[in-house]
Amino acid sequence: MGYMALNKEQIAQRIARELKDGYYVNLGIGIPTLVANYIPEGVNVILQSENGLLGMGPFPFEGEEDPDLINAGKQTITTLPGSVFFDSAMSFGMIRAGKVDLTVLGAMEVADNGDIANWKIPGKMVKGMGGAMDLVAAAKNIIVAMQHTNRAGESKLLPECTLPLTGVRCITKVVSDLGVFDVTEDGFRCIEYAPGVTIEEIKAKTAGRLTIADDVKEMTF
Amino acid sequence: MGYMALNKEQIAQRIARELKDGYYVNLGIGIPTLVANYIPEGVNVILQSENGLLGMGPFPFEGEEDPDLINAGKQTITTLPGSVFFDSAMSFGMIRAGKVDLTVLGAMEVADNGDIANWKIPGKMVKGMGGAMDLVAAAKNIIVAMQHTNRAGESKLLPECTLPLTGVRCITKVVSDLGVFDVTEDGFRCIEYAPGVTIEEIKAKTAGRLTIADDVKEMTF
Amino acid sequence: MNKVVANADEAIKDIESGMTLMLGGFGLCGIPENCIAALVRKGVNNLTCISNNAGVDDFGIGLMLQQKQVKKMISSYVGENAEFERQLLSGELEVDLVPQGTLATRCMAAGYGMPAVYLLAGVGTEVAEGKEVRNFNGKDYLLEEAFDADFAIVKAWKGDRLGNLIYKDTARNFNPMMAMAGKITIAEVEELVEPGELDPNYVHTPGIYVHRIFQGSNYEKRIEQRTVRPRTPKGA
Amino acid sequence: MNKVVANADEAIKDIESGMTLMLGGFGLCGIPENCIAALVRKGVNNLTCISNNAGVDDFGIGLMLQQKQVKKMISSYVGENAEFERQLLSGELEVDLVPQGTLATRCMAAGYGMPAVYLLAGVGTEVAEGKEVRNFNGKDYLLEEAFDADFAIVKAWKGDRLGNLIYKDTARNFNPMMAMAGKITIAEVEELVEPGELDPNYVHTPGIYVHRIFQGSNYEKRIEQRTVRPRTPKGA
Repeated sequence: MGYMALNKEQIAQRIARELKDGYYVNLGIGIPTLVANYIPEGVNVILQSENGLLGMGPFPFEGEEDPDLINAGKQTITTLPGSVFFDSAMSFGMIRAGKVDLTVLGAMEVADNGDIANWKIPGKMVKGMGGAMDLVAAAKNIIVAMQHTNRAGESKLLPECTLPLTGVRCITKVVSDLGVFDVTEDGFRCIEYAPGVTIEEIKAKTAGRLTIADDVKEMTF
Repeated sequence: MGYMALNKEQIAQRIARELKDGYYVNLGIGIPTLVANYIPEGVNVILQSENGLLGMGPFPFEGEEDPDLINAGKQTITTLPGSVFFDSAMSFGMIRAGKVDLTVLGAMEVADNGDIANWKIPGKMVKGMGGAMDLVAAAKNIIVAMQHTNRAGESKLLPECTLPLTGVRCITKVVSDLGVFDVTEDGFRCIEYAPGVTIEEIKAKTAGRLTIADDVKEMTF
Repeated sequence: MNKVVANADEAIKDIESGMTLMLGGFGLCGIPENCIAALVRKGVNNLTCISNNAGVDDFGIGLMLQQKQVKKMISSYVGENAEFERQLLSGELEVDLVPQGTLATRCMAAGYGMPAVYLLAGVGTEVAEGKEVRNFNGKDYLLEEAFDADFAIVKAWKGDRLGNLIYKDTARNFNPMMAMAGKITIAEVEELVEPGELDPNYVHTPGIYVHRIFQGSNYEKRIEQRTVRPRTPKGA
Repeated sequence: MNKVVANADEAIKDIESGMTLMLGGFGLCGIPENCIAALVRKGVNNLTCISNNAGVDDFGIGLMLQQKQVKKMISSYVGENAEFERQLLSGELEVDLVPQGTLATRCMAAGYGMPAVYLLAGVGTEVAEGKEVRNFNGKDYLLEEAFDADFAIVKAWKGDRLGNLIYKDTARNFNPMMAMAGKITIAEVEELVEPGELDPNYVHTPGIYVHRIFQGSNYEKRIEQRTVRPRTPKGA
């Protein structure tokens, strides 16, 4: 009966369907980066990398890596015709001013009111928030790519985040390995479920408030 | 015996002696602009024009005027090797951040506490302050080039400005047609007098508090 | 992604009476001549215009003043314009005079998503009236709010289809900050080029800020103060 | 006017223990390698370093951490550095984590003479603790103060004797804002040129901000994440 859940590539593929022609998009590190591989035909988007680039291109061919040309994940990349470099102040200026249409990022936890936590595990991890707090504070449209549960099988879609917050009431959508969830006033609303995943499983694995859309449907690939 | 007062060129010439090698200097419209003609030998200064240029050069040769290359007085100018263009926000950013070493500007009135008024005559003149308020608010070293008295012979070096202020307690020196005056806690201190001008005349024509420096001397040209 | 429109009339077609516009330029240098002409043709009025200057009597924003299209000017310097002075003294026109650096920074603040910043200029003067004064490290500053403009209209030297812009010499002035600050930004350029023709290291305004772009025509680029120096006599 | 010094050791000669330094770069991209090496040689300590990242264990600011020269890091992201984490958890090192855009803007504020600005990032999070929150137009913002650094140390691609700088690609990052923000700014460049060789329209950092400049040597420019794509097989 199909898959039991989406793999990372499929999560990225599903998120890519949210891209609209003409969008400026910031893709975070991890699964979000994979979204660039699934941009639909005929949809032209411009990728913003918050270290100072609009118009991020693919990875370079071997031997053509340039240490002066990296993305926010510190990966070697390339430019495209029409790319532009700028400094970090302007980069976050355009983010804060709402010029970036869509931000995709990972999360450790999300809450049913739109809160997100993805930068700190007290006493364990002290890497820092990087640009995530700026992005979630300012972007109009924030999609979270994440696993629905942690390794212990506990829900990461919560009534309230337990970890220190990255941003409050900011995320608009979650795409997990189990389905797609809009963040609404009534909490998470399941609008699609992964092939082979049941609504019952989603209900069981979602700790936050959850509603099921009337027209909920199975995701197709 | 000699002149009775300095002409505009001489005021500019005297101010030019205040320039030090390596200074970044902003010269206002009018007499201050003339200062550029008297920069002493061996003193290299870089002129800032607040509309977006460091390294202002002389006027262009006839036929070589470029409408895209003007100074803050809207005059056609030229660049020099090492000149840089920038936008108005950066231009005033560098002014506010104290990067400009010396500002020379004109005034309608100055007060013995360092106040200056040069932008508005209520009911009569509504041209605006341009960049003057930013310059006087931020510059460390502000020299005013002005006539000592108005057409009616009344002092423009006052105990208190009567016109709307451009800036408070900001000017450091006044060079008028009658002499050179430091602005001190005790008001104007005359450190030089123009050839042929008497201390008595300066006293008579200075309404603000005035002291005469012990080593006051006649200006030479 | 193609932001190119045919001309100034198309670029400004949805600018309506009563709106707030930012217009780039310093004096007559780097002003959006084509869009100003189109605004005069369209005849919208009751405009609030944020622009460092108000043009001269028969050029630049002066052309809009002649047609009484401007309700309020927000500027740092409005000399060189007799019609402006007449309308102001007669009460037909409102004016908000703002220190030049504050004007530039309030545009920049909008483009950088900063609702307000603290600035030095005008402390202790009538510019400070009604404004919050706050002391930082022993110095007083005024709280200055970001501008909020419906449209920003800028003039660049070159631009590409994606809206990337470069400016020439001191024609840059207020244009980059205003380009960043408009809810909708219109750029007119002297030369429209293909993406990839502008060096990505030297673009002044990234295209993300620009919504519409067109190649202007018949630029007059009038000089306000033609100042020259004599040539050294040849063969002397 | 000549701001050229012989090398990194001369450029940093008056940097003393206990000072606050800004160091440009994002990850290992665009970092002032020569000056970092000179700071390690000089052995100053108790430094407060404002830098987006803290290098890796054996490169960048990591080299200063190894020598325990840093008392406090002000950064947005300090992963990729085990020694950093060890010193932090053991209490040897203080860290102030600042959202990346806020970090950039607090540098910019210093360079623009703005003592404080209101920014969105971190509202409602622990970053907001102890900070003034203020509502503008229905949204909450944090009051963020400009940084105050004794020295800013930046790396540029090319520079001239007057201190004018240009940066290459994403090696620009924090360098321009920090260059503007230091009380004294030191620039190391890959290529030192004569005034007039840089196009005045495309200089990123005007020389007025730069006090000392030198041509660096032996740049390693280490890559943190070498990512490539396969070449299409030739003649396939």
